[in-house]
Amino acid sequence: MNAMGLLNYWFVIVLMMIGFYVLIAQGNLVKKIVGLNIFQTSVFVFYISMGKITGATAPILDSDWSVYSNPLPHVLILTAIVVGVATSALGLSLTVRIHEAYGSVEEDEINEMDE
Amino acid sequence: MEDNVILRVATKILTPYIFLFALYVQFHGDYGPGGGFQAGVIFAAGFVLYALIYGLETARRVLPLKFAALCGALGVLIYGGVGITTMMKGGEFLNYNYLDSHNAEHGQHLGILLVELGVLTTVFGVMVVIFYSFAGRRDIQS
Amino acid sequence: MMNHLPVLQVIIPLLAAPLCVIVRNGQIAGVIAVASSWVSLWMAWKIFQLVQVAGTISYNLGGWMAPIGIEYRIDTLAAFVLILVTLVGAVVTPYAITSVKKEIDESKEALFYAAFLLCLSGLLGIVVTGDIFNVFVFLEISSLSAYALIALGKDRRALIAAYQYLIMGSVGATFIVIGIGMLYVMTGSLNMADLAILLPQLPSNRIIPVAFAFLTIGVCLKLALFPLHVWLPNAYAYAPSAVTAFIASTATKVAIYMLLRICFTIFGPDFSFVKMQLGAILLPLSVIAIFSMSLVAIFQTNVKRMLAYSSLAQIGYIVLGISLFTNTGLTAGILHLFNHAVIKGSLFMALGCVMYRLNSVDLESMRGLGRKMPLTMGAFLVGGFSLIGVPFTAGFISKWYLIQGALEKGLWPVALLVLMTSLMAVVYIWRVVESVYFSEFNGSDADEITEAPLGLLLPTWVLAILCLYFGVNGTFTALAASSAAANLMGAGS
Amino acid sequence: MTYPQILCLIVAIPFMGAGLILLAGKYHNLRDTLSLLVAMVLCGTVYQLIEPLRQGNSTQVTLLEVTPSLSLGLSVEPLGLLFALVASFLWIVTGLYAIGYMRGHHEKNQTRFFACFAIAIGGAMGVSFSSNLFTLFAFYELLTLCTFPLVTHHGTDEAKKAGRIYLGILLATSVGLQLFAIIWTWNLAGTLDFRPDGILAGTASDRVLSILIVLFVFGVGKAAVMPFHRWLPAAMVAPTPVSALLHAVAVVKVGVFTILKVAIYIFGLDTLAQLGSTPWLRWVVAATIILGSLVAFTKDNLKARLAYSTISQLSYIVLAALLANEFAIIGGGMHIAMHAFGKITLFFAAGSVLVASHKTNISDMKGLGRRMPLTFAAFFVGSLSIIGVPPAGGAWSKWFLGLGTLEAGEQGLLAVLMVSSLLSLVYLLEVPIRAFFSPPESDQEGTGIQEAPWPCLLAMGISSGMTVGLFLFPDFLYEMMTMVFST
Repeated sequence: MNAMGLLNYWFVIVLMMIGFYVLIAQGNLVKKIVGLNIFQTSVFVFYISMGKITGATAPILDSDWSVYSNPLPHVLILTAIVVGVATSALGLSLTVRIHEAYGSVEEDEINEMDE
Repeated sequence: MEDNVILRVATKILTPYIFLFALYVQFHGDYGPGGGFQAGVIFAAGFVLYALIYGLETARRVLPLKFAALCGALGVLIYGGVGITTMMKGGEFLNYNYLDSHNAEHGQHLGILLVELGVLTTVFGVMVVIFYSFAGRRDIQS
Repeated sequence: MMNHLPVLQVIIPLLAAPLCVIVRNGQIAGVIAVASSWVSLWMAWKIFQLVQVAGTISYNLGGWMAPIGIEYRIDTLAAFVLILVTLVGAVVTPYAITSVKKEIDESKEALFYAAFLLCLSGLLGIVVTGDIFNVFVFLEISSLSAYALIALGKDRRALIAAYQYLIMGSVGATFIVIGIGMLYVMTGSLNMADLAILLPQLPSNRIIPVAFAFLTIGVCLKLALFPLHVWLPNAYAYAPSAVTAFIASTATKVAIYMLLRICFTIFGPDFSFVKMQLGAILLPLSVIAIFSMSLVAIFQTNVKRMLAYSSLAQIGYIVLGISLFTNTGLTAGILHLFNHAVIKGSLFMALGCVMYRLNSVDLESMRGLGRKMPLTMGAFLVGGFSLIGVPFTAGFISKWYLIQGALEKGLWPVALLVLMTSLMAVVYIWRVVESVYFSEFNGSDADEITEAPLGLLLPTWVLAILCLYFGVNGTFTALAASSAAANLMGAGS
Repeated sequence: MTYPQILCLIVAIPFMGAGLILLAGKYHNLRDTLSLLVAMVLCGTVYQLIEPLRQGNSTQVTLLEVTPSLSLGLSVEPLGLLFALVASFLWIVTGLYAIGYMRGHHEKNQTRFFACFAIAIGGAMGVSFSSNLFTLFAFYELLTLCTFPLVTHHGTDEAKKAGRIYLGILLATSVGLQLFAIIWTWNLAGTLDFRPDGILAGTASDRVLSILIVLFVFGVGKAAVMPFHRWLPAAMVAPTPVSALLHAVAVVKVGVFTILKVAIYIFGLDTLAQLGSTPWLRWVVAATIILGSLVAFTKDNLKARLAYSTISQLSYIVLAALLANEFAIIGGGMHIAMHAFGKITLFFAAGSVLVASHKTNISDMKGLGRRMPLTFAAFFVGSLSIIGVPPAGGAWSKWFLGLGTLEAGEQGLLAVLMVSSLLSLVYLLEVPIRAFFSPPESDQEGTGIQEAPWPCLLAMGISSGMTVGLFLFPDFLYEMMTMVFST
């Protein structure tokens, strides 16, 4: 097991940390959602890559192939993507309404207004 | 963008093919990659393209918000309806085998198709509703 | 039809939700919501009876056998939580019909019921399913609709609260997905019962503990265990009354149910509590939660917010019971899970009545309400006493078991702390009681404030009476909780 | 009617009475009559229990099972019956007095007052007939909560502050210490039933039981053992009938009664006497006796002085429980009754002075005795009982208590009792002496102070008469107390 063999996991971790960092460090509500998306994307990559079997093909029945990638994680993550879309949509619509109510999407400004 | 002739013409030509492709993805879902979700998104994308080029007002005349919301709800009902039907016919929830009393395999085909149709309807409806809600927000503000 | 009950439990509210969208009329949607929630309650009761007789029931969706297909699996604990969730749902929906009219735009009423029913079916789905990925899906269904419901609050701070909840909830859910993915990588299965068999056979490795950590942290975020609780107070405080009552009594409780499932059913008590020493982490956290949140609650002036902090403390009690890792402790946790839901439901609904008349739930504006709204405040008093743990209220029974559990383990300082914090509950409840009963009304529109309408009072009192009933006759709840606990504890051995 | 039914009825009567009083709230005469009637019915019903008990007939009724391990149960035993008799009898007397007082003083919210009063008596009945600690605790808490509106009756800021102290101390001790002790007891013994030989013997080490008894003694805040005594003087802001019945009889006696019950039926006297912590606990309680008396000295407000006197006297009974021998328990049980009659007379007199002359301070009462001779005469008789000299009943209970200290080999405690009696002699008799023998201050002339309304006088007459009567005929009390040991 060398580092290259786990390349996909490195990508996952880097993506995850970028997303998480943006999520935590950004005060802008829209950017937070971008961070959340990146964070979730890392998980998508994680699922998709774990279904891959070296030397296997896409899971469509074909007489030339006998080894297929595992389709289940793909199906699972499709669901998670849908959830992610819904979350983003809801988050962004909340942001729009926050903008209408406060005239700002910066967390610190909003907190000040509610003091 | 509403004045840009090239875009208008291109959209007019492209939109039906996008819808057609969506239907292909939907019905081919049994045999290859595809399915209701992808199809619904493609369908919605086609419509969003139309709305972008021809304006929200026009789009709303073609497909009212109410109708889109109805689609979103209807799809879930189609999905649930299939499940209830299988239960009525004596199987478990969503056991497609029972859909066709003579041939279980046919039942499977029918069941997955209907369920995916439900998914298509919902995804299309919801996507359009989301688009309308965000795009229409500016009208309310101004 | 009886053998389809597990799936119908989820499907009926799930299908009622789009119906509400289709009819577009708030009134009809309300009726649909009430009808489906009552049917759900009836089904939950039938399932509970069935489980008592036949033991764990299993249902294979689409006829695919587990572990390949998705399995719905209901044991005593699940049936008990089902009753809780549907009970609160069945009480809150009729309440919502009156309360929503006042608090939510008419055009959004139907959508409110749709979201409410989705939330209900999501929560029920979490409880019935035996497939761990399905848990995630249902969790998101319930959470997304909960975010939307909270954002419907009148105060603009409701938006911020919903946003915060959304961010933190999504992070929690994503953690859970990561954990599930790791489990799937290791075992190739998503069925909980199957996982429980496969996991112990694996050679010891680092991935399983990591998966365990991701899952527990994700769930703890959802159940708002200190210090992952910051989303909760504002969400409860600014949501519409009916939503607060529903979410406060069910959402966190179902998250606790998930914690139990993960720790006991999937990983097994031996792994979770002996190898991973989960108890050693949960115990101090819950103790801090109980103490600090009770303290914060004392200093709140918004009563809804005060109760939100009290909820955090009460969640601490439940987790404390679980962390003791004994039969009694677990029984106490499950029992308090149930009792606290009933108690908080009645309290928040009483506050909803106040909100309905006063448009405010500040301590200051509630002065002298005892005379203006005697029935509402009576229900509040019952709930408050129950929260404190006065004998013959539901709260007493669960605290009794909890202290027994702590003493059994020789943790008498913890037992003492539980009693001390009950006293803190006395302080914050008494602040309300004093302002309501022993102060003069000082608002300008003194004559306009009258008793809340019957549509609000009736459901409120149903829960208030249940608070008393489960305190006077705790045999049903105690037996159900202890058999559920025994079931869980036995899962690993 | 069967025996268990009577038992249930006794606990139910006051609550039904409270309901009736609330219903009749608008018609003042009817309401007050009802309140008296209910009190009489209650007392009569309690009286019915004496004969069966003499015949050794004891039943236990389980009203409901709260959980498989907790149940609400009632039973009759001599100590409880004695307490119930005292409380229910004095309810009649106080009811009579309260009617005169509340009307004479033009108090508001009288309906709430009488209803809460009835509920409080119901709580006291429940405590006295409870068959296990859980039931006792439940009624104990009920008593705390339903007396809160009585304490804060006037609704002033001062009353509210006092109410907070009252509730705070009583709830804090009962939940923080007593409930803890109860749950611990259950954990050790597996039951909470009152059994003649106790349930804790041999269940745990001496150290654990030592801690438990400390928890009980301090946890029963109503017994007002220092430092948890502050609620009692605070509660004196209440109208005088409340102070009289609740804070001289029902509430505080529930406290000491609980301690007696715990000592006899939970620990068992033999176990208790051998505990490591008992000897020094006795001295802690003795300190309360002395300190209470000393503080009483410094109080010029009559009710406050009586409150501290009560604190001191209550500790006599706690001490009796801790001495843990037959004489002491007999003395303690009798003192419940003796002190009740004596102290209620004192409070009645204090209240009458307040109603008639609006005076609360002892220094202002010079010469009042000439205008209110009956009131101060009653006060004098009550004082004698508290001091413990013939011809008042208090003499008997102090006698047995003294024997108890000797039996336990604690001569020092006997001295404490004597010193305390001397102190009470001074601080109590100061009042009638001033009233009768000091010349009235000039500004009192012509203000037309007369005796209190006749219901008040009648009530005082009955209670002071009983005080003397109990000196002449203490056999009944003695008989009841010896029955504690015969069953």
